[in-house]
Amino acid sequence: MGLVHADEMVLNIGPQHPSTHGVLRLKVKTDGEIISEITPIIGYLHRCFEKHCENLSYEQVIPFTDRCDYIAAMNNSLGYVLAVEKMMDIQIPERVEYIRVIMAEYNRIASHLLALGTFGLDVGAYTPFLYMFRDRERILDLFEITCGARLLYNYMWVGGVSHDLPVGFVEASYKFLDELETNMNEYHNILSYNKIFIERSADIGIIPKDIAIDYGVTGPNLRGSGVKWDLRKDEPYSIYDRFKFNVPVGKGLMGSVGDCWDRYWVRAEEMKESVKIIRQALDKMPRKGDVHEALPKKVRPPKGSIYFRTESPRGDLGYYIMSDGKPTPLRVKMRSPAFTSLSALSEISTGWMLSDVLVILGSLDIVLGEIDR
Amino acid sequence: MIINQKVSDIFQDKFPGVVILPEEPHNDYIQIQPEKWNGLAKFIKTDSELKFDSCQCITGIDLGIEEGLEVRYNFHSMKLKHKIEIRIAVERKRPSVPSVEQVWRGADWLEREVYDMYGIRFKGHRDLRRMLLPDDWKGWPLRKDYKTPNIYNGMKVPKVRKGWD
Amino acid sequence: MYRDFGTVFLFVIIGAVLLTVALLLAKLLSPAKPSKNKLSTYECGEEAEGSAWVTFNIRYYVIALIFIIFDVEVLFLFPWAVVYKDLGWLAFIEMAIFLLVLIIGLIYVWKKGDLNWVKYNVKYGKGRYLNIREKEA
Amino acid sequence: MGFLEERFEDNIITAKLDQILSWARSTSAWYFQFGLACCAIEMMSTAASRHDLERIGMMPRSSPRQADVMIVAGTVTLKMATRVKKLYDQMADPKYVISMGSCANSGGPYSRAGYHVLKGVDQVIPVDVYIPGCPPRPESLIEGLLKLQDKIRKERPLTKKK
Repeated sequence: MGLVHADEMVLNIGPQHPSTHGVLRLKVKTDGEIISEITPIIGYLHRCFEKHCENLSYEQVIPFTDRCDYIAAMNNSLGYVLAVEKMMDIQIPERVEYIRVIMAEYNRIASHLLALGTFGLDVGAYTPFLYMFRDRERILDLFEITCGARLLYNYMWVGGVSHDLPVGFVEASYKFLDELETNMNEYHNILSYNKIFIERSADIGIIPKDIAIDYGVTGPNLRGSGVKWDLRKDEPYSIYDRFKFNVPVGKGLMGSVGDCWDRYWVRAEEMKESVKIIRQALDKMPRKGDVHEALPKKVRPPKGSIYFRTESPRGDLGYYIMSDGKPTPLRVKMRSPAFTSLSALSEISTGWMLSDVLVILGSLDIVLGEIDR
Repeated sequence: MIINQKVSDIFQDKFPGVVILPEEPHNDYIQIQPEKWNGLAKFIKTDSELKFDSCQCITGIDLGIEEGLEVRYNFHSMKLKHKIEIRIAVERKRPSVPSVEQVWRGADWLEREVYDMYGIRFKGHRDLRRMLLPDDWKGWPLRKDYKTPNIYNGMKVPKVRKGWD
Repeated sequence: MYRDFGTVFLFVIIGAVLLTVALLLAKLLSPAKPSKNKLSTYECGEEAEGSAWVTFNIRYYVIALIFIIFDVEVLFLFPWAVVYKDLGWLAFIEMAIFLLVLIIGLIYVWKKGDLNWVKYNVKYGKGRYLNIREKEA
Repeated sequence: MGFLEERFEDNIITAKLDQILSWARSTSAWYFQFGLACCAIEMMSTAASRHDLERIGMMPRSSPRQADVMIVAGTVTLKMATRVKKLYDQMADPKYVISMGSCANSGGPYSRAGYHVLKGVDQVIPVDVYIPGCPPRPESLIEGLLKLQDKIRKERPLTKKK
């Protein structure tokens, strides 16, 4: 049977779409089912973050870094704060370092829970979304009792943190972590090894290793393709070198290495590693110590520039900060991991079916606030 | 930084007269001329000792109303686990830098965003359009001398509503 | 005998009345403000490009045909299932033969591969989604 | 006294057709999933298991044709503003708009140097309820939705407007 060519139609999986995780527009040329060309169009949430940074002082930029990646706000502001501290080389007390790692890892679990829940939604499973949000609410409660906010915290300050851990936080954390571990096995039963989920996500949207590196894809998307690259291990910042945890890498259990299922599996395993890190951090954390001790009177880094990278739940989050001695930064550039992951979308998803492309998009776990800045 | 010395020595003998050594000794970057940047880019990606295969970040910077613009590249090697920063100074009137989009596919969107924000034209870029702002947007927003437009197709863009400050 | 026709007639009358009341009520009570913008095609907030009157892919026609065949098959099962109890073994065997013939049809369609979408030109395909064009070439 | 005389309080049984209609509309206002930024994540966790929105009759719909309430959750940028206007026009009447979060109310934290941010969604579409907060807590979102339900309940769609 020869290949019968139908007319191509241009579809817009537009800015308002349930499965584009925000305001992303995919311009798709398709003959009905198979996609021959796909171009992501972004910029619908460009909120001029970098222009704001040039008019605000160093501390005032922190709430804006929270709002860039609003699902993992702690990790975002942690990256910025560590960069500024490195420029001013402030010594951070031990207790603050441990609190920061605990908060960043908790936010990583919350972000992965949301990512896996909405990925289940994209594939069509509604109940795992509700299970995972139930646990995410528990983590947000822990954030709430520490710094009063649920989603955007302004918790990490240059030189310290805004509030010390409340009484009973450590015990509540231990109790919660045990329950979370049992729930994680529950997720595997309802979603990971579900036949329909495997059929929809295994062998689909394969990102080969060299394509991923060439496009600058980082984080769980890169580890899903089999490259063992995690900034917490390869370029340890703050006190991550004191914790023992391993870096899960995609092995192609259900299909081939680098498919959507592998990226999902890497995120699920990473949550277990984060639980391990939090446990070790809670044990070794010094019980006493003032968190406001090392707060500088005026945050004014010396002339010069720095490029500092941390591991956010979506990948390598880089901050390029250039200061000319004045209280407001000359330039703050945020290297967004989801931005480069999305740039690989058109390469890896030509030729797939329309329904597969939405699964590939869901597995990349993009956040539009961070892409458009 | 050790890597910087090694890289600039390699540059010196392979590409004489390209590298402008940094003034402050401790800084870990290399300033180069824009002309031969394309050939240099292919070289640092394929050379056995350097192997910078991942283009981490391209940053455009406006140094001030009087000074010119600058494009800064941060590269990183997955295999040899080292990184380097390369800077190219560009003057303000007709800023243009050779594009490395064919060398690293990741640089495609990063360059389009720098063009969108600073107006630095990347010669040889196959699809140089605005990345974030709508196509009919006037001006380059992140330049220091940029004035916010008051009207954008029918919608007021007042900087601050009266009585707010 | 006439009583039965009476019930069927009553059934039709009630159906018609309920239908018209529901639609009439909706027409009467709901506000109607049609405007050019409201009636424009919805495409996730964007302007729709190109026209929808394009020659569709032939695959849709094949799959629609297969669906109709098995839909009509189920249609025949309904009246049979209602009076299944007092018809005895003979009806059961007859229906089994009818189903058997259609299952053979299903196997033929499945083997020929008409159930899944044929064309696949996947750049990085592996496993089930190998690039069909490579196989054909 | 007659059998039905003074037997019922002022409840549904003796209401006017207007009241029944607006009561029915208020308790089943389906909201139009219009998540833009951080407020969308708060809207999602409001619709998820702990603060459930289905119990007040609000079901998420992703197409403007089937939605009654458009919750503008997040920053409306200028590039997105024309799309918001288009989607609002495409919604079926009777339609309502909730502007959730200070970004949608007035440009919020991005109003000072945001050259690409629309200073408030009410410049483009009429807004019924404003919900303050950045992002507003799920409880304040539900309180805003209940205020909208009161507003719908007080409407008199069938009587002539003076």
